[in-house]
Amino acid sequence: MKSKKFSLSDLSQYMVIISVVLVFLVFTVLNPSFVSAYSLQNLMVEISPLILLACGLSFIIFTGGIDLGAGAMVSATCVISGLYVSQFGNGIIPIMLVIGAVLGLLNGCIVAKLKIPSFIVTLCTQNLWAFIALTLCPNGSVAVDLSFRKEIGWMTSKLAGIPIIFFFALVSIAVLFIFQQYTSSGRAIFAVGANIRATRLAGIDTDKVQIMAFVVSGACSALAGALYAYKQKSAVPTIGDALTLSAIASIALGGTSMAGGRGSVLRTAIGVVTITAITSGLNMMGIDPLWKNIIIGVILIVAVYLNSDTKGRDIIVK
Amino acid sequence: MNNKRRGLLETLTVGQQFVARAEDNARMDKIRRYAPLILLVIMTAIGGISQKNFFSWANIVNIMFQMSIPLVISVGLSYVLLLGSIDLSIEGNMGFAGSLVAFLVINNSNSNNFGIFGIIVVILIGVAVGALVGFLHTKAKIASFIVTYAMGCIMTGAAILIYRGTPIQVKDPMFVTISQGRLFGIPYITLISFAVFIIGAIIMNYTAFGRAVFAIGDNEAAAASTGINITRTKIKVFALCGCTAAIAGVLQCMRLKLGQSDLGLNQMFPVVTAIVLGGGSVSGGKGGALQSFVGVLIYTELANWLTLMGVDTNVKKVIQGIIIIIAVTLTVEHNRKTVVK
Amino acid sequence: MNEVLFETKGVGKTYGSNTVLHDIDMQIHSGEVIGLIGENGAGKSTLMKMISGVDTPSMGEMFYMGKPYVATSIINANHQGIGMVFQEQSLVANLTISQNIYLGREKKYSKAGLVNWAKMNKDAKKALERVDLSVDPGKKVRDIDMATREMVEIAKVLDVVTEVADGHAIILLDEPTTVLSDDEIQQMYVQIQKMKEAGNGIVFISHHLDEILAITDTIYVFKDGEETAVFPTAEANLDVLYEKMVGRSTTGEFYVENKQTVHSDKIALEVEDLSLFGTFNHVSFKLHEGEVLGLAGLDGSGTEEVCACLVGQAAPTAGKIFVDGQEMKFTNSYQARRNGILSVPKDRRDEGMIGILSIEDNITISSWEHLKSNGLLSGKKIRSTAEKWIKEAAIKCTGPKARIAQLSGGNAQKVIFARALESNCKVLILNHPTRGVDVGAKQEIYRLVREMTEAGHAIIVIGDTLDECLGLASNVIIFRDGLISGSFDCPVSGKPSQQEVVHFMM
Amino acid sequence: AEETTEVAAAEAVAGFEAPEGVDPSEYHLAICIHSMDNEYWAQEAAGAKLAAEYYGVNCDVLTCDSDDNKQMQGIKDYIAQYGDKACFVVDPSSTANTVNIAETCDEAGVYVSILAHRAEGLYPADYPHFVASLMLDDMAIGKATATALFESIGGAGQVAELQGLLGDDSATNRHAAFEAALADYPDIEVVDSQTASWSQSDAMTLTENWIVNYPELKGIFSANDTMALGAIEALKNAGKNGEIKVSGCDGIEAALNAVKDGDLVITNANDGFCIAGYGASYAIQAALGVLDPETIDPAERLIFCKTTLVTADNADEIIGNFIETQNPGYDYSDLGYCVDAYQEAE
Ligand SMILES: Nc1ncnc2c1ncn2[C@@H]1O[C@H](COP(=O)(O)OP(=O)(O)OP(=O)(O)O)[C@@H](O)[C@H]1O
Ligand SMILES: Nc1ncnc2c1ncn2[C@@H]1O[C@H](COP(=O)(O)OP(=O)(O)OP(=O)(O)O)[C@@H](O)[C@H]1O
Ligand SMILES: [Mg+2]
Ligand SMILES: [Mg+2]
Repeated sequence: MKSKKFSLSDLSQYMVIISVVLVFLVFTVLNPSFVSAYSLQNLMVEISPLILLACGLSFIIFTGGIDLGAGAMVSATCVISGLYVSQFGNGIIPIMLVIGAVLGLLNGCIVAKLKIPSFIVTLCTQNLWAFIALTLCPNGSVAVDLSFRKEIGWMTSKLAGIPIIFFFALVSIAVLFIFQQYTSSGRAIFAVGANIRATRLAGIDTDKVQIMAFVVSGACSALAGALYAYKQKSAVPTIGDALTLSAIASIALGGTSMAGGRGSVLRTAIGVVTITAITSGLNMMGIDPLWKNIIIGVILIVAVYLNSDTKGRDIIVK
Repeated sequence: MNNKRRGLLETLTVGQQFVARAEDNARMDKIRRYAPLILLVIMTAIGGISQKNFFSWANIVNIMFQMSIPLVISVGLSYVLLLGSIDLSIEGNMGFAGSLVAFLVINNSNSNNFGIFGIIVVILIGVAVGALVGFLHTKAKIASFIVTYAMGCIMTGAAILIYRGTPIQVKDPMFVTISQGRLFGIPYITLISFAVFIIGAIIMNYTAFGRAVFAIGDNEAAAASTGINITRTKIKVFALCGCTAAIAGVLQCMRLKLGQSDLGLNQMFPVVTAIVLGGGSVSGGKGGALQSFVGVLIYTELANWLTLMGVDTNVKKVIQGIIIIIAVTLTVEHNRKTVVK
Repeated sequence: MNEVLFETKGVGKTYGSNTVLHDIDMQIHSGEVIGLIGENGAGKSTLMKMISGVDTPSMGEMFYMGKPYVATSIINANHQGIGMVFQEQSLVANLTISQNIYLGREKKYSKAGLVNWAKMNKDAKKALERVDLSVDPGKKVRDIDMATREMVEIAKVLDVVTEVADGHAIILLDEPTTVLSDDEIQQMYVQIQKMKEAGNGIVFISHHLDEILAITDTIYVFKDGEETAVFPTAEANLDVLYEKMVGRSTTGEFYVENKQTVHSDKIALEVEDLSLFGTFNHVSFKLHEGEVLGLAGLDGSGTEEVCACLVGQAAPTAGKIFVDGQEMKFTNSYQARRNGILSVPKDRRDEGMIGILSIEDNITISSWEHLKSNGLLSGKKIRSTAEKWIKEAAIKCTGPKARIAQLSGGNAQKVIFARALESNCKVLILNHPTRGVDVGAKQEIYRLVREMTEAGHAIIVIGDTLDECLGLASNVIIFRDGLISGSFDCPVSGKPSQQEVVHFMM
Repeated sequence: AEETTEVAAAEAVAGFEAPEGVDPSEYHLAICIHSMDNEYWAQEAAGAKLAAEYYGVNCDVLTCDSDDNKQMQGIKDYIAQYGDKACFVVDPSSTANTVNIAETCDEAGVYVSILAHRAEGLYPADYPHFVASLMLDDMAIGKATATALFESIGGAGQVAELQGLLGDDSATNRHAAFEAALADYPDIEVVDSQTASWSQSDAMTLTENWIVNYPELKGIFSANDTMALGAIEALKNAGKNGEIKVSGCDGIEAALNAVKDGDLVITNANDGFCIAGYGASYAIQAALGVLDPETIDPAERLIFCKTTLVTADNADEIIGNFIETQNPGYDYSDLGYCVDAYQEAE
């Protein structure tokens, strides 16, 4: 009896891996070119910035909060990177990290110090980020100078067949994983999500921890913005519009609970791979765009249902 | 509490002090509860003083007309927020309802003429979709956030499937009459939305179901212990929200005479904002139909005023954001035990 | 004696492997008020929960009006004529009084789905009048004070049960007087008297023995899950009750008093004229290294708030706190911990356990600073620390990675206790440190406390029972209504008697 | 998609003769548009499909919801699927994205035509596989509609402008065209100029407010038809349709009808059948080896496509051609037909 239960809960724990493998299997069977080198390289380029965004955002969700403006922050930072990369060169990347951290700090301070739910705060600050993006780029996407394209081309060029941008994603995952697992702030983020009152009483500076989550997320979003600028070789003021929900969906797909307290950036990264593979697969199969929304919606519900471990009886889900 | 009074109170016994503190808290609560109304008065005053046309009958009609659809959305969404949940499928539902109703009444792309039955069918589908959302949310225990987001995707897709790219133009004279007609100078659409609001308010305030929603949002565990059927209540709430989203979609279609999937675009977050402005809480248990009404009115007046002032759209959004943060800061209770996520 | 309304025979309850109640025989007669006393965790509430349908007994049977009685839910019990006023309030704050009274029972007042609030309010008014409450039933519960809420709960329960079983209903009152003032308690007596005269059976739980003596007819005493004595109130007086309740006379052994240290002269913490508006005033004391300072007082006397101020959970309105001679102002528990003060919170579920995290995280969360290697947290150190405590405190679990939520209450308590001890804080505040901990484990915890003081820590204890407080403490300060009413030295040889101390508490 | 291809292949025999050894049915054309829920884009998809049918190649529609990144992803996925048997006709999500599109297709060795937008400094001649850029002359069109609007109110009085989505370059161009037209009409006063983000609902709300605020308002310039229709609905509710003049752009069905009814002064039929159909033809011919882009005069790869201004005079005809038949009957083998002018006439 007991051992049976164990294997079941184990299964739901590995569901996230199972589902990504399943997605790859299904698409490969339907369409062998899904795993061609060109296709895989595309996938790597495609997931890299989204991994950054989603992994950073995960930390806010671990605290039980949400950032509805993450995508807008990507837009703003993509615009800044795209417009000024020709001026600062690759130095724009560390600059963006700092800018992102500052934007995150602003969010975090309002949430932690003014005690306004993150839902409201980020709903409002997202207008600010969008404003920055559209004010800097009032006439839509601005391409990086044609002459400068070569100089930022290294990001999407390949090393041993693997796009360099993907190494960025890998390194970021590693750093974030170390932060999550091996720093006190990182671990405290989960504690805050699980029970903020108890964590506070255990002598953790929960305000600082909450702010830290927003700062990390801000820096990651900004780096994602810079990567998008490198990848698109332009400043795109609307790039983030659809990304907030993609990122949240990836996080949910990874099995991270929206209520906070548990999850992992590794799971989120796998979630990103899954969701991107699904869209790519559908694109490659030439699915009628009229049906695409419906298929993605259904897949999302099923996948989140399978991956979430909130199946206990007495868990209150909101 | 000012220092003088504090000094006076210092001489009291702990028990008396306790009572004094409780009274102070009650007073602050009261102020907080009436803050939205005060905000409304201020907003109205600012509008009236700075814009000579603000109080013209035509502009008042405009405000009423412009608040109609948000008001209808707010009726259902208020219930969802009272539970502490969220419904992101509203925009998709609106797009679907608008597209389908355009398809069913007299239009330029087919020979359907179901008239009022078409509208009823569309609203019933809205209810069914909402109920399905509620079912998935409660039975599969998926956060409402995700279920409704996914359902929104599905409904948007379904809407586009109906008209396959070329938006349907509505030719039904009934739609023309409703969108242009007035009674005592008040547009029919406004009257319809007020009627929906009144029904919603009655359900919220005069039925056991309405009370159960409040109870669940405030304290789900306690509500469960008094024997309320949590699952059924939640499903009903989402069904209701689906219903009002469908009505809003139909009204939007009447307003524009067009069936298109983006009829609902950007309609939901302003209403969430409005509800919060009215004193509702996104974490549940706080708010109500009347509060939502006040919130929608404040929001519409604000938007109307900013337009009359000729403020640029993006600046408008930033201003709205800042106003909301200030308003929420003033109305949220900040004791040390508050848990904010 | 009147007819027997309700009877339990050999009723008991086990949670997992922990038996918290066994072999309870209780008879409730018509027109009888039963007083139920016993220490915290004795099982009083557990019995009430089983009668009221919240929980089902693990053994034994119950009879109501001579027939076997089974309640599947609170509602179900209500429909049979049994209602309970819970220890924690169960009103929904954002509904009106009348809506609360009829929550889940609105059918009676609805026509075509619409509830006639006016009619409901009218009936609610009657229900409230039954308990002599003249408050407007249309008021929201969050707008009324605690005492009125308590009476509303009683009115609600009365209304439910008398509807079906007037004259032979069973009404269970679990610590209804905790939040009431003296006047209000007198009013409560009147109500209880009325219910009793109508022929109903009542069970009244209170830690205030004078109340028990004043209002009850028969007294049941529970101790560690057992029924240790039953006798008519007429035969009792305060001293008898104390004896019966405490049962086992306090032994030096139990509180490991042989290891009680004589504290050093070094002051670890000093509190000077501390006040928190509306809660306590003018509190001063010194805490020395190696000292265990007991704070005694009834619920709400201010002891807990003093501790809350010491760890930055509440901001004192006046007064000073000195740590190692330096004045401190804490705005949160983090600062307090970094300056060497940490508390073991009383409310284990909400303030202690970080439910979905692992045991190792829960044990080490307050000491992660010390568990690093090369600037990063060391998984190895965290695990070995957790394993050390699992062994030392005999925590029953599957391993350090298990979630704390899976532990039994006592074991969870030990985890939280281990967290405090591991934190390296000089001053530890133990707020009900042994709540829900079984007798054997209690002694373990006491032993740990002694070891800490031996190592020079200073400890403040709010005991789970007065007995515990006196047993552990080397000094005791007693609070009454937010003021220090007295203090005792508690050397191993000359501990004050509980009666002596209680005198200052009431 | 499979069924239609076979039918198409059968029909193709009649119209188009593929060169020896080339089987058109092995080729796949993707028409990349923003989304299917817009009539103009749907028209582009229809035009591309008609052309693909004519040549006997397969056709898929890729949408991107105006998202640069999604569009690139779609194109790369399609290349991954069909390799050098793929070809594209792309209505780019933004001007900036055109460089990426040209570059990506060129690297992968697949032919592409890009519609409606072209980044500055991007020339088909620089990329062997970037066959042609087909544009609408936004400036000329915007100026023409604005001028018609101004004339309809007698060249003087108050007008308001409904701008498209900020950050969109059609919106920017049409706004610039409006300003340019304004230069010739000193008596026209612009009372307000706001963005309704291409949205009918937003445009309606703005117009409602304008009617109240500017009782003297005589005309509304709208950057597209959707917003113009919103304005007309607001005017109808106020009983002022026809009285306050409105101009639009794009030529969607409802707007054509509004022109017929006299509610809309003028619109421009952008003619997705033409621009996308011929754009597709360029790409397909290059892919099939019928056309070698390198042999075309570089200037002739920069095309302004034919469009038609629609007023009450020709509304019926346009409705008949574009809407009712959904096929204006173009001969997609005659590539020269679509050319209105070349973009950089020197
Ligand atoms: N759900 C549960 N799981 C495990 N143990 C429990 C549970 N509920 C109660 N207990 C334990 O049962 C014992 C008796 O608890 P009960 O609440 O009946 O005590 P009580 O006599 O009412 O104490 P108090 O005076 O503090 O109210 C305690 O040790 C408690 O920890
Ligand atoms: N109704 C009342 N009237 C007057 N004084 C009151 C009243 N209720 C509480 N007090 C006083 O307020 C102080 C704090 O009460 P409170 O109920 O907050 O105590 P508490 O220690 O938090 O209780 P608990 O141990 O249940 O957490 C006490 O000193 C008490 O005397
Ligand atoms: Mg109890
Ligand atoms: Mg209390």
